This record gives sequence, structure tokens and C-alpha cells, in this order.
Amino acid sequence: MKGLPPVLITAIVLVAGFAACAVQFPNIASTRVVGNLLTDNAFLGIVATGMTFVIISGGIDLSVGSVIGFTTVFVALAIERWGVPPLVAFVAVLVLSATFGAAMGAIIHIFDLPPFIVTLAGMFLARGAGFLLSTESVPITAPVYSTVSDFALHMPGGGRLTAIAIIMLAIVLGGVLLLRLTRFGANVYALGGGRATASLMGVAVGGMTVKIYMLSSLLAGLAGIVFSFYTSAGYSLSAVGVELDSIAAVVIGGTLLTGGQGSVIGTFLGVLIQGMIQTYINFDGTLSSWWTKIATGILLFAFIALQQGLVVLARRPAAKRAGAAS
Amino acid sequence: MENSLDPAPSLLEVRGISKSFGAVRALQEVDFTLRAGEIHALLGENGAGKSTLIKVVTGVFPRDAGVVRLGGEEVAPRSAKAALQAGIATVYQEVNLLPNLSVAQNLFLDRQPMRFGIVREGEMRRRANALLTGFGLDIDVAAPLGNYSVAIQHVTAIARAVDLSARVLILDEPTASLDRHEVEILFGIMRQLAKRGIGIVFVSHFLDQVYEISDRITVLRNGRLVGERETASLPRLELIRMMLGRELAETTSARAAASVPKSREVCASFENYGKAGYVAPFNLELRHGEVVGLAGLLGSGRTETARLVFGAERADGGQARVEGASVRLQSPRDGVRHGFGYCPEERKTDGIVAELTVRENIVLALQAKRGLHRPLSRREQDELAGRYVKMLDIRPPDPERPVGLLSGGNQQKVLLARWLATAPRLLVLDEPTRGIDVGAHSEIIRLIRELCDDGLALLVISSELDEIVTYSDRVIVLRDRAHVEELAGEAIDVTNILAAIAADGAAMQEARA
Amino acid sequence: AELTIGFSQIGSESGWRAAETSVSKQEAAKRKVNLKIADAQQKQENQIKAIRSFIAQNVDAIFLAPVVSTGWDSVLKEAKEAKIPVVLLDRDIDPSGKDLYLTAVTSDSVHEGEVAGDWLAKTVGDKACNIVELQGTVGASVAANRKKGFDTAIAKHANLKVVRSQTGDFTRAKGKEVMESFIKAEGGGKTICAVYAHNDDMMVGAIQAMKEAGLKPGKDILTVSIDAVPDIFKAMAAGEANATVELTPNMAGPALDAIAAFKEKGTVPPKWIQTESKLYTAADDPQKIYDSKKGLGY
Amino acid sequence: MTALLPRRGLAQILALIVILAVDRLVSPQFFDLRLQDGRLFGSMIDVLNRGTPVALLSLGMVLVIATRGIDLSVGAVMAICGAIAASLADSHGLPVVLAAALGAGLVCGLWNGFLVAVLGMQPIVATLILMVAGRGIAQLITEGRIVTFTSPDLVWLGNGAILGVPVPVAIALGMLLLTGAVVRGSALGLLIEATGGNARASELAGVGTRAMILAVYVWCGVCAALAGVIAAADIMGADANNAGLWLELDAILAVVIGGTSLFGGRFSLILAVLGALIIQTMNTGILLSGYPPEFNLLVKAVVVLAVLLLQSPKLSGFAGIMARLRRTKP
Ligand SMILES: Nc1ncnc2c1ncn2[C@@H]1O[C@H](COP(=O)(O)OP(=O)(O)OP(=O)(O)O)[C@@H](O)[C@H]1O
Ligand SMILES: Nc1ncnc2c1ncn2[C@@H]1O[C@H](COP(=O)(O)OP(=O)(O)OP(=O)(O)O)[C@@H](O)[C@H]1O
Ligand SMILES: [Mg+2]
Ligand SMILES: [Mg+2]
Repeated sequence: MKGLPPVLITAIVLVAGFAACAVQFPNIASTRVVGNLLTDNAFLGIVATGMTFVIISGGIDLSVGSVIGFTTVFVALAIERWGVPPLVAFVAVLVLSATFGAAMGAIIHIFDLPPFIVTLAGMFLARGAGFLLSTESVPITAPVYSTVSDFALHMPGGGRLTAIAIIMLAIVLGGVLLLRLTRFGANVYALGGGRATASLMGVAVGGMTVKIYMLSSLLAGLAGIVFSFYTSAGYSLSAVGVELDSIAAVVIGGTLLTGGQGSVIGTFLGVLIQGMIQTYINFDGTLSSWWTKIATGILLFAFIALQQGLVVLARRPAAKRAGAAS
Repeated sequence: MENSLDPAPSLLEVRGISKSFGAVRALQEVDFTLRAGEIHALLGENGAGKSTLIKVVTGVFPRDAGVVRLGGEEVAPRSAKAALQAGIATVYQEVNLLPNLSVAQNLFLDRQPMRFGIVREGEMRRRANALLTGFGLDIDVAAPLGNYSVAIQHVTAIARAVDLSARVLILDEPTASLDRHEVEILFGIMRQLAKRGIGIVFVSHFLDQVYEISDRITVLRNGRLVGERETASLPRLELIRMMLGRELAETTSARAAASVPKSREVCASFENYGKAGYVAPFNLELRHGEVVGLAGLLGSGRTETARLVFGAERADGGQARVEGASVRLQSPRDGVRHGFGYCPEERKTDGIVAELTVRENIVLALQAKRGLHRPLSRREQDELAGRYVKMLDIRPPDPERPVGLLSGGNQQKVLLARWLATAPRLLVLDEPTRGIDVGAHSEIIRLIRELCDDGLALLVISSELDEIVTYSDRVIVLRDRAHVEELAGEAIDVTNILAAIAADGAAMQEARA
Repeated sequence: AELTIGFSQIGSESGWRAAETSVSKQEAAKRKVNLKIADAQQKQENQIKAIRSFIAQNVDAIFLAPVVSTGWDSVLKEAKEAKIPVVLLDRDIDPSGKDLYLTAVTSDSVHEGEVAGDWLAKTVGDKACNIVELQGTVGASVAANRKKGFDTAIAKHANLKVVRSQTGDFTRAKGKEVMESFIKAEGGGKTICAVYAHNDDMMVGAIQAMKEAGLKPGKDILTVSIDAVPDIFKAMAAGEANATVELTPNMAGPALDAIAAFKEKGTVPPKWIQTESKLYTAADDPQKIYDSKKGLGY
Repeated sequence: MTALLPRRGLAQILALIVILAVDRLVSPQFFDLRLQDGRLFGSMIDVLNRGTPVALLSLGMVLVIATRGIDLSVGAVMAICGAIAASLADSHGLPVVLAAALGAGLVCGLWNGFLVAVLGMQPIVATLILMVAGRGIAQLITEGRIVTFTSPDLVWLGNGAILGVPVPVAIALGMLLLTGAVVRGSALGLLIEATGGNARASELAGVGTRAMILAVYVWCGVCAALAGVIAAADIMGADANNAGLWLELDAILAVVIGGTSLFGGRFSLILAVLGALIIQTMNTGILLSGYPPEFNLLVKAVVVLAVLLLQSPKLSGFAGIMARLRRTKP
């Protein structure tokens, strides 16, 4: 449960990376870029927060990208075609996605099926449902959208802290508090430590599983809404592959895929690290499609290896003591 | 206690419980009655069905038939949580706590002190500290439980169950990994609780403890109820006969060692062997045909010594020799290659591969030793498994059963079989008799003697000093992760060992003075 | 001064796209323009990020090959605020953003489908003709448009009918797999008269499937597809394909010219610079076209 | 759970039969077979032939998963090796081409194995690195184009036939037998299962768990390489952009449908391949059905869930459902 050291290490890696990038491209060290980083990764930050809960509990949720896609289409159609007021559409889609997550959680628990596969089926299902709604991209013209996308707190240096960035920061903060300070959070860790054991200790494992996947899908739905603000449109193919991005962010943030350990702050840093890798590549601008991929892979490796190395270094004295026991 | 006519009303009544796992009938029409305020021992051989009965009563397993009444009302909990809510708190046999959570969180999981929906971390730690201090434990409750030894984990589990202040407290082999001191504390607490009217079910293979603490005894055999007696009026031999269904060829409880001083060639030796921050450098000679016992308090460095000797942990200094030739022990593979074997103390995490069958678990080490390209044929495997299942009386005697489904004691025997199958020259046993019933216990001790008569060298760790005294030719006493004393021959007895262990306090005082 | 232009490219999902990228580089080099290409790996969010970082770098102009038609309003507004002209390449965006970009150099993908459909209608004449269609990726606007154009074109001819339509994801392998099952489902291919594929890659796969089923593509079954990549000309030269509609990879050339004129003389280009959707058939000396296209990076 | 042992595979076979029956419903000529140019021809053959890449991937994947790992990079490795084979095909003989491609797969596997076994990275991220970078490497080799070749030898690998059986199918069968022989003929199978079941305990029993982990990733790489070569041979070209795209998910799905737990331990090669066939039978059925492609994913989701529920330990068929309903009633 001690989240601090790995998080600190991730933070160090982030700052070091940022500094290195800024040396090469001084423009990077501007509030504008930082603002962009938050805005551009707002939806990723939100899903990744949900994913953190899932992964700490020992599960995984592959459906989030598709849920985002579905949400954007649903919201767009509801507002533009069905004439539903935006706020009602948001509530409806959040209820829908939360129900979807709850259903996946229930299947996982009741039938004792691996989350990987259940949520994979969920991924197909949500994407397919999106296609059924519309295969075209639907622009959203509701006035709320322009109001929200135009809203921004201006930072010194020309940077903008946009509404969706603020939503993301709020969700991350909420996630931190929920995981750290509540009984629910403690139970999430408990599930990750061992479902059977947690159950023997009196944790309502079934209920928790349902709630955790519900939370993840709910946040994916919210991320979908944010994504629709980001693009002012709904498109069934949006956010393909986001599940892997968010898993990567969670893991880079120091959360163990085996569950039981990790933190939301770490995930947030992981999202920023990924965003930074991309910013760097964009600033470079000379990379072909393939070198972009290769560079992303190399940077990903470098970050993880660096982090792993630091963790090993940090653990060294402790390892001797814990040795046999742990 | 409303019913003033009955001084000890029955609190928990179990009637006609049956439970089968596939073809295995683990429980058949078992009755069990627990009165308020009594300590009731539930006894039986390994695999008799004790743990299963407990799990059925607490709703972990669904039952096939029977009723459970708590305080006269029928209850049918469907989960451990429901059982807890009904007032039955349980410490299951294997430590069932979460190593990734802090000690405090483990103690207060799902019932943390809250304010405005937020866990009061400080308050929780304070209470955790207070609770554990009652058990004589002064540890950092904010650290992950996994950092601590099994013993501490076990105490934590007990403390948790006790603190739930239920009407019924069930303890499945709580003392298996505790030392005398901790057992004393636990018994003190149990007596207090009983006085408060709580009914306590106590499972143990230590008959001394049973006689010390329990009021009544229920014995199971092969999933059936054998009988229920008052402890005071049940002679020990009679109890053993009830458990085993036969007489126990009472083992030589006196020191049988040193009967035939044999050649005693050195099998393996360690000079100045150690690892900084792990265990202080030590010298150790292990001879063929000799049992060396390691004694000490919990956390004194016995397991650490064993792991260094086997190669599970790398030494950072010193010299190891096998049959006189100097060797490097960098990994368990090295140990196995040099003919060592090691039964670890934490059988669930370090020992068994739960999903694999008894046969596969038995041949695992031998196969690893032979290498990939020389697979044991199925016939050889069957033959080996069959032999050891019979020799160690592993029950049920089905080599194709996943080992995770065996009772705790039987799992332990499978581990022993795994190493015997490799025909080792040196066997390191960390708590080999933990959780093993009286019958098997004497079997294993007899086996240890036999093995060493055949020239095997043995290094045995046990918290049972009587046991160590019974079979050891030499005893090494550890304290604070250092080897402090070696006893041999006539000097080996419980008093001397205790003195060596306790010299601690005296020496410290001397040093301070 | 030398111009610096940021180009937010979609990714590298096909040979055509690779050719567009490499032609763009050649054209930029010809005009001594510093072209910064950011590859979005098929993701809109990456394109938005790229545009934002171009703005942060204060480039002289931005080229955008939008992966989807919607969702560019706010980022293009930012570009506009920063006074950076934007040119759309290859695909158009939603009409609501009309005033946010300088011009769009694109082909009309609905028109491409029409050209293909018209060719087929003309070739078949009055015979009844069952068509099977290999669609592009579900949800991709190009796929929808090419389908729409084709459907409009053949709607005028009652004898033409699309009997099966599945997605081949714009890839050879899927094109082949889908064609295989079409053949099975249509009595060994005997009832199929023509194949329409939303791109040439799928058609190349389909041609292989037909050959393996013992059918003669180009003769037993007519083929028409879109893009005009070199390999389809090879098939055409071998008599295994009948027609393709060109989608030129040179979108950057006209765009660069427009930007240069705009920067130097302030000439505002027309809102839409449409590229030609030229039809090629076996009559156009496919071998020669193949040789000329080979080096373009397809 | 393992009490099901004697019945292992029943659920999968049942699922396959049901899906085949549905396929027969949507396409009456589904089971028709004829000989075409010395090669069997029919929808069933398509199922086998198209199922080959995933079947090959699942042969490697099942071993990786048995050690409690996962390999997300197989799709990218397919692309790399296909690209290598295609670029060498017209200038070198088949042995060189194969050696180069399989060698590349082996190197990829070593890299993954190194990250997991030696550096101790979590398998999903370790292989994510190659998943991302690997496709880039493949595109680097082809420069984003589709590299075509005409070498008849390599083409034969994709389109030829042995005794009427398509070569890819024969290769997959051969690999199944080979893997089976290696894994079950030596002690490898047992040691892999032990490693996946409890790595700590296995290590203490003297099992070289690192070597096991390294070995399975290497084998997974080799299988992926073979799948990549076959995929390239099939379309007579290497499409680095799309070859093997998202196939890692299909391979994992195949393994899980084949009853191997993602938490490691017991595995079955045959059932994993059967899982791949189930997936492909469903895909082919979708293509034959004539439904609009918008439905593809929905059908897939429903079938996957149904197949999984069929083998859920908590539920054996209809009886199980009823029992559960009864039990959940208060
Ligand atoms: N989950 C299970 N599935 C199948 N069989 C089981 C399961 N749990 C226990 N058994 C079997 O039930 C029988 C009773 O086991 P149980 O664990 O109750 O014994 P026990 O009396 O607690 O023994 P020990 O003293 O060794 O702990 C054994 O034969 C065991 O193999
Ligand atoms: N009373 C205690 N207070 C605090 N820490 C303890 C205590 N007892 C043990 N520990 C810690 O538990 C860890 C594991 O001890 P370990 O089990 O290895 O010792 P041991 O000598 O093998 O004892 P045993 O085999 O009887 O459990 C050590 O890190 C030790 O510091
Ligand atoms: Mg027991
Ligand atoms: Mg110990």
C-alpha cells in the first residue's frame, strides 16, 4: 500500500524526461505545451483513472476504448438527431455505460470468467453497438459544446487550462481520494491481494467486482463525453486502442498488473509521460510513420527500464531485510 | 444468558452435515455442539474433515445436507461475510490475510473507523497497535503484512478474529506456527473470551495444548463423527485411539539418537558463510547420518540459515563445501544439483503447485534435477507417486488429485515426498511437522531417523523443542540472526536449549551493566 | 525566407498513404520548403495533438489530412487565432468548419464511386449483373462515400445489383478472405458478374481468391476498384483486372503552390481544389503506368 | 475446477459443433468439398486455411500464457517476419528466406523473454514495447509499401497443396505435432505448468524458471514468424501495415477459449488450436451470412460470451443455469 516510492520515481523520470526534451526543443518548456498536454490527454487521464482501480483489484478492462467510441456517437446522435438536451444525453449515456460495466462485472463474478476475455467481448460489443448507431461521424453543433470548448483559464505564458483538462484533474483528484481514503478503496486493494482471501475476510467480493467495473465504464463514459467535447463530434471509430494506452499509463505509473498495488497519482504521471513522448515526437517532426512507432517503443522501453532500475536501487537495502519473509 | 436452567446452553449446533467433493465424501452426517463459554477442541487426523466442517459451517462451501443453529436459530450463511454478520468469526487454516495491505488494514478490513465516509487512518493504526500489543506484538502496523513472518501474520489473523467480538470464534490450527510464548498469550486471551461467554472452537494437532486449554473434545475420522467427550475424563491414549482408529505405536519420545555412532563423514560444510543484513556469518558442518536441529525464537534467522544452505539465497561471503569439494551455491538449482533438498516453511506460497496433481508435485524436483530431455516416463512417475503416497500415507491415496485440494497436513507430506524422490544427500526441513497429525507426526519423526540411518544428512528447523530434542544429534541455537550456541550429545535437552535462547536477556543486561 | 510547414499525416495504413507521404516530401523538397510531418498512427487525437504542437512551434502553415471529417473546429480555431493558414489534404472536413481553413485539396470520393459505377454500367450494358462489393473499413468516411457514389451510379440501371457486401478493411488479406467466402456463397462464383472494391489492395487479394477458385478475373468476373496503385496495373497488364479510378497521391503539390501564392502575394485560393478522379482501363497501357508509378513509394 | 478433467474439451467441441451447424444454416453449401487444381476447395477448407495464422500464434501463446505471461507483440512479429521473407524471396532460396524470417522471430522472442525473465518487467508492458515498435520495424523494412514477390517456392507455402491439403494447414498441423512432441515428449510441459502454477515453489524445487520463461517467448516468436511468413505467402506480398493487426487478441482469445487460464498453469495445445478454429468458423460464418458488416462485432461478442459461458466452471449448460437461479432465490 505504500504508494510513495514508485510514484516518486515515476515523477523523477517524468521531470528528467521533460528537462531533456526542453533542452532539445526550448519551446516545450512553455505553459502552452503543458496546457496542451493536459487538454490532449484529458480523456486518457479519465479512463486511466478508472483503469487503475480495475488493475489494482487484479482485473483488466479492455472495453474502455470502445465505450468511449460508443459514448461519442450516442451523445452526438442524441443531441443532434433525437433532439435530447445535452445534459439529459450525458446523464443517459453515463447511466448506460455504468450499467454496461456493472454487467461485465457481474458476469466476471458470477461465472468466474477471466476479466480479460469478458471485457474483450465487451470491447466488441460496445464498438459494434457504436457501428449500429452510426458509421458516419456526426458533428455536434449544440451551443454548450462551443461554450465548453472555448472555456479556458489562461495561464501566464499563453497556456490554456481548458474545461476538459479541469474535469480530468478533478477526476484524478477524486480517484486519489476514493482509493486512498475510503473503505471502497481499501477493498479494491484487498481484492487485488487475493479474491478468495478477501472473501474469507468478509469483503463482499461480488459487489466490489460489479462496482469496480461499473466505475471503470462510468469513467470511460465520462471520457467519451470529454472526447466529444474535444472533437465536437461523435464517431464510432474514435479512441481505438485507447485501452492499451491507458493500461500502459497505469503500468508506467507503477501499478502492478497482478493487482494489489498501485496509485492513481502514478497513473496520472504515466499519462503525462506518454503524452510527453508524443509531444517530443511531434516537435521533432522528421520521423516517418515507422520511425514514430519505433521511437515510441524505444522511449517506452527507456522510461520503464529507467523506472525499474530506480525501483531496484531504492529497494536494495530493504530487500535484504525482507528477504525470506516477503 | 436467558435460559437460567441450563448453565451452558448450546450456542452453535451442527446437525447431520454432509459434504462431498466429487467422489470424496469429506463429511458424512457430522454433529457438533458448541456451548457458550467453552473451548471446544475439534480433532482428527489429517484429512479427517476438520477444516471442511469449519468452512461448511461458515458458508465458504455450500453444504449438501444438514442444519446449523446459532443460539437456537437456524442459520445458513452463504459467505464468510454472512457468517461474520451472524456472529461467527473464523481464522482459517492457511493464513488468509492480504500480504499487500498494511497490518492495520488487514485488522480492520471492511470495518475501518470512519468519519464522513473517510477512513480514519490514524485512529485505525492506534487501535491496531493497541490490539496487537495485547498479543505481545510491537510492530509497525503501517507496513505491509507481507513483510512479516508467517507467525506474525498468524497472530494478526487471530487478533482480527478476536477483535470481531463475535459469539463464536473458530480457530483452525492457530498455534501451528507460534512459539511457546505466543501460544501462552493466545491461550490467555482465549480463556478471557470464554469467560465472556464466547464459544471457541479450537483445532490443533498438539495434544498437550488441547489438554491445556480445552473443555471438551470432538473427534472426527474420515469425515464421520467419532465422539464428543469431556477433556478431563478422556485419557490421552484413548483420544489417540479415537483419532486414528487404532493404537499408536508410541514412538520413542526419549532421545533415541546416538544409538549407533556411525562413520559420520562430513557431507557439507559452511565456513564463515553469511549474508550481510540477512544472517550473520556462521560455521556449520553437516555429516552423513546426522540430524542437526536449528532452534530459536521466531525471526531468529533459522529460515534464513536454511535458505543460505540450500542456495535459495546467495551468500556474500564464506565458503561452502560438498563432500570436501568447494562449491558455489547461487540458486536452488545449484542446491538441487549438489543433492540438496529443501522443504520450505510456507508450503502454500513456496511449496506446492496447487493446480498440479499429487504425482506431478512429487516428481517435480526429481524431474528438474534430471533435466528437460530426460523426462520421467509416465510409468516411472506413477511408480514413484504410488510408492510415496503409500509410504507417507497421503490421503486420499489418489495421485491424480490436484494437490491444492488436499488437506494441509497431506500437502506437507507431498512436499516431503518430492524431496525424498530425489534421493538427496542433504535434506533441509523447515518446520516439517507443522500441521501434521499425531499419527503422521510420529511417522515423520521415525522417517527422519530412518533417513539418517541410511546416511542422509538432515538439517531440521522446528519450533517444537521436544521434537528437536527427540531426533537431533546436534542442536544449533540461533538468536538475532546469528548462530550463538551448539549443543551436542547429552547436553541436548529442552532446558538447555531454552537457556541458550534466553541467554539473550541475561547477556544483554550484563552488557548494559 | 524558407517556409516551415507542419503536415499532420494520418498514418501509414496503406501503400497509397506511404506514396502520398513520400510524394509530399518530394514536392516540398522541390520548392525548398521545410516540411515537418507528424504521423498520427490513425488517431484523431494524435492529429489534434500534432496541430497543437505545430501551433506551439509557430509554423508558417499547417497541412492536415484529416482521419475523420468532424471534430476539428476548436483546434482549427486555435490555428486561426495564431494566424496560421491550414490546408486540408486528401479528405474534406465537416461543413461547419468551412471558414477555418484556407483551402482543401481533395478528390471527391463520392465521385470516385460514381466513376467506378458508371464504368461498370457502360461495360455490362443491358445484361443482368450481380455485383459483390468489398467495402473499406466500417465507419471510414471514404468507404461510406465510395459506396454511396457507386450505389447512385448503378441505381439508374435495374440490371445491376449488389448481391453481397462485406468489409475487407482496405487490406489485401481480408480482401482475399472475403472474396473467398463470396465465391463459396455464390455457387462457386458462377453467379458473380463483377467485383467492386473500395480500394485496389482488396482487389488484388480478391483477384488471387478468384484465381485459386479456378475463375478468371477480368474475364469471368469484371473488376473495378479505386486508388490506381501500381500493383493493380500489373494485374491489368496481365488481363486480370479491368478498371481502376485514380486517387492521386500528389495532394501536397497544389497545396504548396496555393500556400506560396497566399504568403507571397496574398492570393486567396478557391475553397476546394479538386483533384482528378481519372479512370484507367486495360486500354491505357497499364504496363507503362506501372513502370512510371513504381518509384513513387507505393 | 479440475474435477472437469475427464470432460476437458467437451465444451469446446460442443461449441465448435454448434457454430458449424449455424454456419450450415446460413450457408447450405458450407460442407461442400471439391478438388480444384489439385487442392481441396470449400468453406471448410477456408476455415482451416484462414484459421492457420491464429492457430500458429495460439501454439506459442498458449505456452506463454501457461507461464502466467502474455505476448502482445505476436502481430507485430508476424509483420516483421513477413516483411523480411517478402524482401528476400526473389533474391534468395526458400531455406535462406525461412531461416532469416524464423531467425528474426526468434530474436524478437528472445527480446521479449529477456525483458520478462531477466529484467523482470510485467509481460503485458514488456511485449507492448515490441508491439508498438515492431510494426514500425516492419514498415521500415517495407517502407510502408506492400512488398510483392513472385518466388514460386514462397508462394507455394501460402497457396500450394500437399495431397489436396493446403500447405498452411499442413504446416499448422505439423507445428502442432512438433510442439506437442517437444512439450509433452520432454519434461518441458510439466516444468512450464509448474512455473506458471507457482513460480516461487518451482524455483525452490530446482526448476530453471527463467529458462522456461525465456524458452516460451522464443517459441512464441518462432510461431509468430511462421504465421507471418504464411500470411505474406498467402497474398504474395508483405503488408507491414496490416499483417497480423490485432491478431494477438484473437490468439489470446483462442487460448482462453481453449480452457487455459490467463493465470498460468495447466495448458492444452490441442484445445488452443481448437479455440482458433472456433474463432475462424465464426468469422467465416459471418462472411457467408451476408449480413451487413456493421453487425460483425456484435455477433462476435455474443458468440464469444456464449462459448465462454458454456465452459464456465460455475455453470455446466442449462442445468447449471437453473441450479444457479434456484440457489440465488432467497
Ligand atoms: N476444495 C476441495 N475440493 C476437493 N476436495 C477437498 C477440498 N477441500 C478439502 N477436500 C478434501 O476433503 C477432505 C477433508 O479435508 P480437510 O481439509 O477438512 O481436512 P483436515 O481435517 O482439516 O486436515 P488437516 O489436519 O490436514 O488440516 C480431504 O480428503 C481433502 O482432500
Ligand atoms: N517478534 C517480532 N517482531 C518484529 N519482527 C519480527 C518478529 N519476529 C519475526 N520478525 C520478522 O519476521 C521476519 C521473518 O522471520 P523468519 O520467519 O524468517 O524467522 P525464522 O527464524 O525463520 O522463524 P520461523 O521459522 O520460526 O518463522 C524477519 O524479517 C523478522 O524481522
Ligand atoms: Mg485442516
Ligand atoms: Mg522461519
